[in-house]
Amino acid sequence: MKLFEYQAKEAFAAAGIPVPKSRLVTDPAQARAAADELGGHCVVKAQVLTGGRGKAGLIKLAGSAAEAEALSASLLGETRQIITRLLIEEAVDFKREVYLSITVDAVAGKALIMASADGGVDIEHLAATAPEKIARVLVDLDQGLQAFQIKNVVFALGLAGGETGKQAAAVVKNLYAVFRKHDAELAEINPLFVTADGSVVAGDGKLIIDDNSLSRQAGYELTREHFDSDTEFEAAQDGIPYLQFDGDISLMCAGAGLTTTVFDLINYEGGSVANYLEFGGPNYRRAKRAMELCLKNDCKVLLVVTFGTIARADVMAEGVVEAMNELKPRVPIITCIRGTNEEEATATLRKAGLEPMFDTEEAVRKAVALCAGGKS
Amino acid sequence: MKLFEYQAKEAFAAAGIPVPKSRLVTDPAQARAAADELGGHCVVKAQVLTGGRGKAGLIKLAGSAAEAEALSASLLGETRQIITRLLIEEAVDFKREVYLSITVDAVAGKALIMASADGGVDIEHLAATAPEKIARVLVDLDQGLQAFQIKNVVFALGLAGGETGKQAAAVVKNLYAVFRKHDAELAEINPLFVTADGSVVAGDGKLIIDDNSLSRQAGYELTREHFDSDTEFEAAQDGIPYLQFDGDISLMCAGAGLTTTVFDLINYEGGSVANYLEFGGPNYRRAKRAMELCLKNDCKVLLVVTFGTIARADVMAEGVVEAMNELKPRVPIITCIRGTNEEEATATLRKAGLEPMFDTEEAVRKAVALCAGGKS
Amino acid sequence: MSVYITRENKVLIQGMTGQEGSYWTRHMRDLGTNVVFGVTPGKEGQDVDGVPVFHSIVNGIKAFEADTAMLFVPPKFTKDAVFEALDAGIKKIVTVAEGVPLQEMLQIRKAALSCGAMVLGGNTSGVISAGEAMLGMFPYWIDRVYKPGTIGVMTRSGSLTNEVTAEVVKAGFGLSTLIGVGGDQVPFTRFVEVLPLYQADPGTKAVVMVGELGGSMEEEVAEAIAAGFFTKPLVAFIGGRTAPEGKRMGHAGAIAGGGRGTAKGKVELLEKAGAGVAKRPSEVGPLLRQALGT
Amino acid sequence: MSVYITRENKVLIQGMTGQEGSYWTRHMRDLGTNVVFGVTPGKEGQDVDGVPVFHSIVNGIKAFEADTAMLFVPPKFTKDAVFEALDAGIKKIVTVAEGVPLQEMLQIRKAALSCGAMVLGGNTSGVISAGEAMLGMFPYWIDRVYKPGTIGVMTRSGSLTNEVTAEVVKAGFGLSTLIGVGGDQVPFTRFVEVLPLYQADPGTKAVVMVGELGGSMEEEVAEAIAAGFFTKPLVAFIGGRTAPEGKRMGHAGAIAGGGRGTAKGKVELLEKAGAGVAKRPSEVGPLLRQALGT
Repeated sequence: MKLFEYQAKEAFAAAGIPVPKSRLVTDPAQARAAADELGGHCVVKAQVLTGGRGKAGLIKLAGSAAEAEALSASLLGETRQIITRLLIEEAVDFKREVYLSITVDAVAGKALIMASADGGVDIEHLAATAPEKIARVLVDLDQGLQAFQIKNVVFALGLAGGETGKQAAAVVKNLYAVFRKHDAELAEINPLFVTADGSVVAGDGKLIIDDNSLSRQAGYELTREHFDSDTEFEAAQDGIPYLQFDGDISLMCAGAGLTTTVFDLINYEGGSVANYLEFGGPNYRRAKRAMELCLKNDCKVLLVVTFGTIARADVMAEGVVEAMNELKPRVPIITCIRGTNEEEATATLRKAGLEPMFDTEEAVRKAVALCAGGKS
Repeated sequence: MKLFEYQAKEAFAAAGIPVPKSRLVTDPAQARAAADELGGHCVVKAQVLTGGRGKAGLIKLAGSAAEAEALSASLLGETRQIITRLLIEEAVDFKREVYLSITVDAVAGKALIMASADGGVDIEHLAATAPEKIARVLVDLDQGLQAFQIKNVVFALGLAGGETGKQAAAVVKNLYAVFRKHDAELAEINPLFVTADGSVVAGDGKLIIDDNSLSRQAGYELTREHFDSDTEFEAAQDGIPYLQFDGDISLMCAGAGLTTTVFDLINYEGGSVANYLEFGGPNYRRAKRAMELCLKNDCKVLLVVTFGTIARADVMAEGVVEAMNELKPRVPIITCIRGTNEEEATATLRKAGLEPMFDTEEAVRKAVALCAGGKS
Repeated sequence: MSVYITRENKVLIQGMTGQEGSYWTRHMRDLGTNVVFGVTPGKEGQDVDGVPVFHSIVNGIKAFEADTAMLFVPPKFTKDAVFEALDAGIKKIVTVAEGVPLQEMLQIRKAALSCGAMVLGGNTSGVISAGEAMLGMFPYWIDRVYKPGTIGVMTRSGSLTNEVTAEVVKAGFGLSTLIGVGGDQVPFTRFVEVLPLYQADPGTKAVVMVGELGGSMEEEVAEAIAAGFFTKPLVAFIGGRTAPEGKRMGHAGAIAGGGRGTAKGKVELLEKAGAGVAKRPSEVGPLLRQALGT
Repeated sequence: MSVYITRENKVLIQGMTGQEGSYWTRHMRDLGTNVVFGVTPGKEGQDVDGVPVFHSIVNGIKAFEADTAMLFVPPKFTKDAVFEALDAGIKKIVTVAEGVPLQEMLQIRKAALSCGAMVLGGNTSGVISAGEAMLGMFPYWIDRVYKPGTIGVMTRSGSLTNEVTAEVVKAGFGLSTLIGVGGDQVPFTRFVEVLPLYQADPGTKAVVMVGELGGSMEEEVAEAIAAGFFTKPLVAFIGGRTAPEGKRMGHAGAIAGGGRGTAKGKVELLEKAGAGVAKRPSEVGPLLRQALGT
């Protein structure tokens, strides 16, 4: 779960990482008051989860409280993207921007700290063109972050020595504490500012909490801003993996890998996908809810593909038939349901008037043909 | 550094381990008041560092405050051993005694938890005769104590299940926390009482703090009770390894292994040792202080044996001569000083009127002969 | 021939008395697996269909030898259970739980590496040596999917694996051992670490790898082939070749990112290394036939 | 011949710019040791007698190969420095510091085992391959102690080692390599783990072990001999045979306790295994002559 900048910075501040003074606001009048408090000169930052906010014009510098108010009004009025909260932050007088992040290294089974003396908006370009400029330090979670590793990171940031070095070391140590405490998949400060007087301040904050650990991370909840569409938000609340597209074929499949493959096959055949929905695993008895979500799409055909062992074919077939009877979809349904108790599944589908198929690629071709105006 | 029972129990209680109610007292009147507070029926426990206090009569059960006062007076009047503090403790109505300790396992490089359903005074007998009754669980310090290990220890204690099991699990977890927090070499609860109502209480407490970690363990200091003699106490305060014996030859040697070997050789030759003193390593420039300590003994000869590389022979020889000139010992000094700059050392000793020797075994034979009345 | 699990292996089951544990223990035994004991704290002395239960692995191995641990343990206790098995010296461990906290996955992976153990999972259906034995959650031998034979299969997926292995069987082959390394972001064992088992097994003539976008396991396999560490024919199927970048398609393992992780990059490296790469599942069979000259 | 350290080894020095570090670096180089670089955070770009200094090991090994780390680091930073060397893949590490916190000793020992590294120390004077090279704190070759030859020596002590090796030399022998495992309660490498080096070295004809009461290292050596893992002649000297039980004689390693750890028990086990056991240092030479038939 991605946190908003203001949430990440709250977590950073609680761990002792210096962040700029700021106020979270939801309307232009609050923004003006906040800017006044901060002395007028401030930054207005849209609290959205997409990257590249600066380049997208979602972060604006205001010279006065009045300007902050006007910029806030314009950002909150954005139509391309849902923006409900703004962070009004003191403008930091920085002389350098460096990069610091902690994520997971699946190969080593360790935390991976990445640090670069060149931070800011072009870090991805740097990673692609001069990866040697980004130092990588692997931390064994059981042993914890070692003093020599903190030193190595501070050297890589180019901040060793003096008061700045001490502050930078504390930031590294504290960011690691945030990473551990919050069960983070990613904890990132980019840019980490070095101010004119040599202080170190987190200019931005990114914190992604591991979804498997959310139950022990109180205080965060998914909001509409975490998703690209209303249906994705709705599906997520039900625990059903769902992605919105804008094509013709609604996928209601079991298993992430299989659904992804069906997605590929549709594209190969020149078809297009309306949505990706995966109702395997723990959701395999929830065909009705799955179909409800699929039918929110303006799709031309509903394609059901499963090949389960634990997710029994007969149960899923019954679920599909039941859902069909209750929801009475106006679009044709193509089923390719195989696996455990396949014979019973086939009988159930036939009895409901469907023509069960048994080959995924044939089923996909049929779905694409139907969309193109062919017969069912 | 060994802690007293009352110190160990303070540390246990701070970590959440249940201990009996108690008062630390230094005179019989305090003891009476404490016993009164605890309801009369109580245990009077001498705060000394030797083992086997029960068998030695240093732990007494009192049926009333008056009895507690009388027992305290008798214990504080002990002449065999210095007793300055007593712990007056509520008498625990226990139905079982079990054993739990945590120490270090040098081979595995891990903490070693030992647990037995049979606790109490005979644990050493049990260890010797039925070691399989003592479960051993190794804990990786970096990974920390794992839930399965706590369970295994609780099963070994015979306390699994119900409220007793939960309490026992908490004791294991908290004792491990004490072990880690206090840089312990040993943390032991023997006996761990199980009361009639199924509660778990630490009947005794032993905590030895690693000497190398004392600088980061505030609040504990060595007292006279930690030592068998005044001189041992004095030497320890100066950081000089010293042991008191009651024989004729005072050892002033460099290097623990070499000193131990000289000790053996004296015994082989039928001699006896007055004291063991080791002034190698960081102390090799402190010959005068070392000799001062040695001369506190009623010894017949002072034997100096060294064979140093970093601990330079010339420096030690100069130190010995200087000490001799200042302290003017009445007993003969035999020197066997070898190693780095041995020639200079030899010259220095000769100049001071000594007859330097170069073979340890010969030097030992000479010392033993001198004590037996031979000529120097 | 089989790798990882055969009828010779002595399997202990952690969490055997639970609903899932007892259900799948029965299936494993039905399919040939030699289950020696189960572990559930507090239930020592009980049995499940005659298989004895102990409080702990240490208690169990005082009475019975065991070389393999199968876990039916909820995700939040998985790390503890894996550590218990590693601590007892078990070198083969399979854990099916989905939803292990990410940082605990790292700790499990690291601990397994330190112990020289091969832990499969999490979030896997398990391992089957077709017609011989099974660890995990396969209810029975589905003939069109798990026919015994000479093809090793390694996979990150569940249903997709059935889709692909059905094509292997349709092409006239069968499986030696199918190893599911699981669909998590941090598989405890990586494809490239499974390869040596197949390389050493005379009963495995070729390997099918069922991969997908995300992570770098398929790239590592390509490198192992290019470096000559794996010399048998390998046919890969990579899901997600048309997936839009940045969208999460299903499980966490499938996040495309960085230089590695795109399906396109995986396909290119594998082809360059000389592996067969199927664009569709139906191409897997023909590519195998081609590689094996049958 | 030598083990552990030869002139071929590429040695980095942690804490080289300190007073101790620079002093002993000079001596090591004088005695033949190939020092490639030093590490002191904040001093990259400086040098000590021409040996370059880097902020960190990772920086140093970008420029120079190194296979051995020598630490002149205070006890409370020893764990960090050893971890830094292990993290950089260094497999031979010598640390002389006395006074490392006990529980950190455990962590170092455990980490070294996990990495398959041989860390010598703490609280040791180091290692000398007589006449060839030195790691640690030996100021020069004392002729009557460090004559080159064919006897491997392993020891927990300092001065006592000189006492014993002087007897080896007096008897007409010399040393191949002397390895000080240190006098601490938790030696990072144990005697029994040193033995394979001597076993494999054709230049080592016999081994002298300088042990003492406390711990179980000498018992482990007896077991290794009895089990046939070490087959060359071994002569042991065990200090503390007349030490009263329960008294601490010197360093923490020498606490007699439990079934193991008494000098008497060590002597018995070693004699039973067929080792020569000297009662006095002067018996070491004759026992060696007897064992080698010279």
